[in-house]
Amino acid sequence: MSHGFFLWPVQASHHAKEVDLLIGGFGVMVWLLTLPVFILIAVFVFRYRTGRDANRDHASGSNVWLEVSWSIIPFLLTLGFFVWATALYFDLRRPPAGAMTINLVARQWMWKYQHGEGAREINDLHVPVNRPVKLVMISQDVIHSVFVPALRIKQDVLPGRYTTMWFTADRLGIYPLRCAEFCGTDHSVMGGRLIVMAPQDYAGWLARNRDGGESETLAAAGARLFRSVGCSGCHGAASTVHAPPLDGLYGGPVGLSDGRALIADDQYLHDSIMLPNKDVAAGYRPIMPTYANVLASEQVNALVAYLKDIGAGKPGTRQEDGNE
Amino acid sequence: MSDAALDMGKPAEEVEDISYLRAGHSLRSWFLTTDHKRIAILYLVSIVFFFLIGGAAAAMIRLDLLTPAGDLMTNEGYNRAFSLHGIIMVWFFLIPSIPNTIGNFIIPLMIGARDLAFPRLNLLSWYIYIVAGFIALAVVLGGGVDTGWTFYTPLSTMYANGMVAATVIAVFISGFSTILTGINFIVTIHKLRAPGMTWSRLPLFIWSHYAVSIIFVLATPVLAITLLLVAAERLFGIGVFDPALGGDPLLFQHLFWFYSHPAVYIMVLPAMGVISELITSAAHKRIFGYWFVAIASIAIAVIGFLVWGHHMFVSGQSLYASAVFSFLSVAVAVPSAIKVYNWTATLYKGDIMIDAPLLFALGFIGLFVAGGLTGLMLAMLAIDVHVHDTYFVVAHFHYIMVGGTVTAFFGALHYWWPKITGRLYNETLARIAAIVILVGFNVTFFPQFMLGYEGMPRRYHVYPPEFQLLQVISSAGAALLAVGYAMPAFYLLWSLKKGPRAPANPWGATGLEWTTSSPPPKHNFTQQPVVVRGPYDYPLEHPASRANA
Amino acid sequence: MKGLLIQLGLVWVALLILLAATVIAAHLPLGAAKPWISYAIAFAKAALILWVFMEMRKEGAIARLAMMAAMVWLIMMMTLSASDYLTRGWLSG
Amino acid sequence: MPEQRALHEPFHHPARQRQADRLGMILFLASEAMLFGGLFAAAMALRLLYPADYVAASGHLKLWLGTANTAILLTSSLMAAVAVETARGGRPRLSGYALVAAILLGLLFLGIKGYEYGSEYREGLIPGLHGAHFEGRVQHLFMNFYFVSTGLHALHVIGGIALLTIAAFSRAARQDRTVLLIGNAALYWHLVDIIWVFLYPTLYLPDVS
Repeated sequence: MSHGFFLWPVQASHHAKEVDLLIGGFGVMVWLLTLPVFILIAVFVFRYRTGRDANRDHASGSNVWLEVSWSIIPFLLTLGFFVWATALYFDLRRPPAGAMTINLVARQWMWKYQHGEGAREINDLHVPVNRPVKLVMISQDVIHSVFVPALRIKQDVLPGRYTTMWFTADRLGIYPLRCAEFCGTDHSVMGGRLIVMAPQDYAGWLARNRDGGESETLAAAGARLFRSVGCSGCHGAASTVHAPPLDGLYGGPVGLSDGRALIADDQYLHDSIMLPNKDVAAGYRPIMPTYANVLASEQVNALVAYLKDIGAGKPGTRQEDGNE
Repeated sequence: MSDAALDMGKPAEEVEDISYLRAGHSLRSWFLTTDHKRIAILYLVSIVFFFLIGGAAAAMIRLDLLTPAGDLMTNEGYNRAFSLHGIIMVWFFLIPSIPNTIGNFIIPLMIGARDLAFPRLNLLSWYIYIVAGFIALAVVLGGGVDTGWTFYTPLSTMYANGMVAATVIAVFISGFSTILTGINFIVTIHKLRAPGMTWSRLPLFIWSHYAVSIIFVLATPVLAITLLLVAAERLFGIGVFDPALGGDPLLFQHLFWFYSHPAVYIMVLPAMGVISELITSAAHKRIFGYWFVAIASIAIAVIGFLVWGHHMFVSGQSLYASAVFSFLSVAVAVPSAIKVYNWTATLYKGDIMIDAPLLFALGFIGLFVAGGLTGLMLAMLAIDVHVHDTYFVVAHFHYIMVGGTVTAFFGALHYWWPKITGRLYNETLARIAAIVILVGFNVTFFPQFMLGYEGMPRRYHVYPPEFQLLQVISSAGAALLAVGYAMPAFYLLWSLKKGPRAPANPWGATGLEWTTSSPPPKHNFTQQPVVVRGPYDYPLEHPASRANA
Repeated sequence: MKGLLIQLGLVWVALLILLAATVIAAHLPLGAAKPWISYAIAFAKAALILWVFMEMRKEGAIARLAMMAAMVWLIMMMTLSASDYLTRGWLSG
Repeated sequence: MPEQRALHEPFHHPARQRQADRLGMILFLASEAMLFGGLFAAAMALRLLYPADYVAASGHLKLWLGTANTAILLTSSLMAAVAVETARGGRPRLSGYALVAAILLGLLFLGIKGYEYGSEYREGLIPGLHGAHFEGRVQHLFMNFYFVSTGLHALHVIGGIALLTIAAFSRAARQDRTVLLIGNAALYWHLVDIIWVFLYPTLYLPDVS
């Protein structure tokens, strides 16, 4: 066993330290509540064992106040931890505004990543240190789950739906990344590494990988797709088809034809491409064909990156609300 | 025949003393019996058989995990082994274990009835269970299934290679056995209590079986329809759970856990009932806080239905729903804690007989507390995100299901063995077995808590080499545990032939089941018992009286 | 017996009136209230059937409790599942 | 004295045995309700996921056939209740007529359901069969769900008709003034009715264009 034995996993983020503190605190409370019980059981069994002379007078059959107090006090103590743990969890679900986005596509049995700057990789994920990274994840087949023990985070990756996870790794190094949701034959070897690099190293890594033939950013790849698969035919400025313009769409509210409204986020764009009839924008007919059998998940990610690009920072330029 | 005569108890000519074991020796008298005691024996033999199969799969898993590369099996083979282990252990051993063996045998005796309310239905439910079991065995022989016992979609419906449809049909069929048992228990407890057996005089074993029957009746059908949809999806592409067709895999998880979380309480509630009996009998003392323990059983059964979403904290479930489920999961711990505190208080000023049943009961309490509190950790959102789907979870639910339920099952088997068979077993060997099981269990599963926190996901065939030491310790513990489980098989079977004959009440316990002979006559009681006292009516102030008895 | 039969007949008439009401309501432009109304009417029909046809009014507490339990358990299942589906989009990120 | 059902083993008193049988039946019905509850939860999930498409898909069902079937089942339920009441009142012959009426209405329900399936086949709305075509995935999904839920319900209707038939042909059952068999068969039949009462707004009513 050359790898030896370790007791506590590495902490590679502030969040990891917080989780360890939480479980440590909880552990202390657990011992405080249970140790007296175990000791009492041992003492009682020893002291009142049959044949031993002990005072057994006035053994009570019940005591309501005792019952209420040993129900309520542990419950209240636990509630404190519930609040703490829930607050941490909510933080984990709210990425900071400036987080860099990396797309992840999972399939049996590998992870594929698309960096915004255009680099792609499989299984290993390179990220810069001390910078919030948001993973936007989708699966091509079954449910997978990204698990980075050093960061104490995990999120299932679902087919047909984006899930997200964010982290700020604050310690350079190479950490294992595993699939936690059973996903078929090679589940246990569906792994990878999270490689946390200094910013300049990360920049260098990106540049090297761009030079390797992928010179365009993800959004640029999306722009090319936008033309090549025919999106621009209807959604382009010169089009005669009555289709919603997409400039400035991302991040703003969209009114739907059935009266609902939602925010044009990644999921909305994904669904509009793959399931165009699901949420039809108000004032348009459901004439868009589905691209579910045309585009791979990575291509959809590229298109969404492009639409984000042309949508970002330009709220209010959308026209479809006043179109009809 | 006038109703009045029937009401007053049995006419004198019906009095009979032949034990149920001697009332007929033909195969027919066993396989077509409607005697709840014989059906309990049929169940006992069948669940032990399935325990062996599930245990064999566990042994293969632990053997395979001795090396990080998993040299014994292929990835596919390993997946099939743990799926088999889970499916057999959950549906064919743990769920029927205590209710259908001990419960079937003891419930009518405890409440002073001659049988369960629907004796033929009881036999039918055993046959349904056996049919389901045979289908499950056919699946095993036919190559198995590689979905895990949870059948998560779309893996199970679209991608798995094994015999998924046949497996879910087997589980579906076994569900009907469960539902019929639940109906039978509830009706029996309502309508067949002996005169004077009021609700406040019911033994706690009955209360916990009443609670578990509620879950049987209300949760199992949801599993049935869910599995039916999985089978239909697998065979015809219904698509309700398949994202490729617009369905939602999380819907499967909601429906599955709506059953399967309460199913955990199906496994542990009867065990809690057993422990209440074992503790009071060993301590020769009334249970502390009878009503709190009784109501806690019902509360667990009800609140247990409201917490299923804690299996889905990282699944993509809405985080607001997660927060609600997390809170409710904290709440469900309260009634469990009440029970543990009350058992402890029961020991205070008792007259404690340190025999094997007590050792099993104390083992249960320790392991259940460890399992329950790690469950509380898993209910904490931020902690769960890290340890979800790791060995931490595996260790947690084995502490509850194996450390809790199986330990209680062994305790119950020892405690009621003289009643069931009319023979006494070797007490020394039984105490040794109880200790071996306790030690073996902890050596097996405690390292898995550490493995989980360090980041070892569950259902991994090939694992990182740094986890090998803990895995080897765990496998060594499993070998010890296997020895512990094998020991009772020898001395209990030995007692059937050579054990001394048991008196009617070898423990000096209260309870109607101890007032009839060991083994009981075919119709349980030679005279209709009339209850005039509460349960656990031990002479509190005069513990010495037992010595004279 | 005659009185009881008349009572059954009246309940049947009430059920058919409720059926007509639900069809009419389905044709009205009620927007988001529509499913609520049609399920409320379904509950009313089920309650009539349970109470009169299934004679729950004559049953003991335990039988009523059993039927109520199924209803309550279903409502728990629906409510908590819906709590996921309805709030999934609240926090995108 | 009308034939009493034999007292079976654990019971000492016929009244108690009757209560037990009825309670057992009611518990069984509670579990049946939960079985369909899973389907209703699935319908709710689909509707919450795809509000517009779900409503649109329901518009392809034949509202009037569904409504007629609801009325038929409600009437059949009435007949079952009448059968119970008349048997209890010592009118076995009348009770027999009511049971036959309930059975015939049940068969009519199945007939209409079959006709409905037939017309859905002609319109290409049956997934997997020749000529099936849908406007989108959700309609496909909805129709799958429709066939699973109505199919499972139809199986229960067949089971209920079988129970009612046994009751109708048993002279002893009709003469039993404690209505054990007829009462339990009717209970089952009412539950089948209640399930349809909820399937109807789930499947037919969302869109009535």
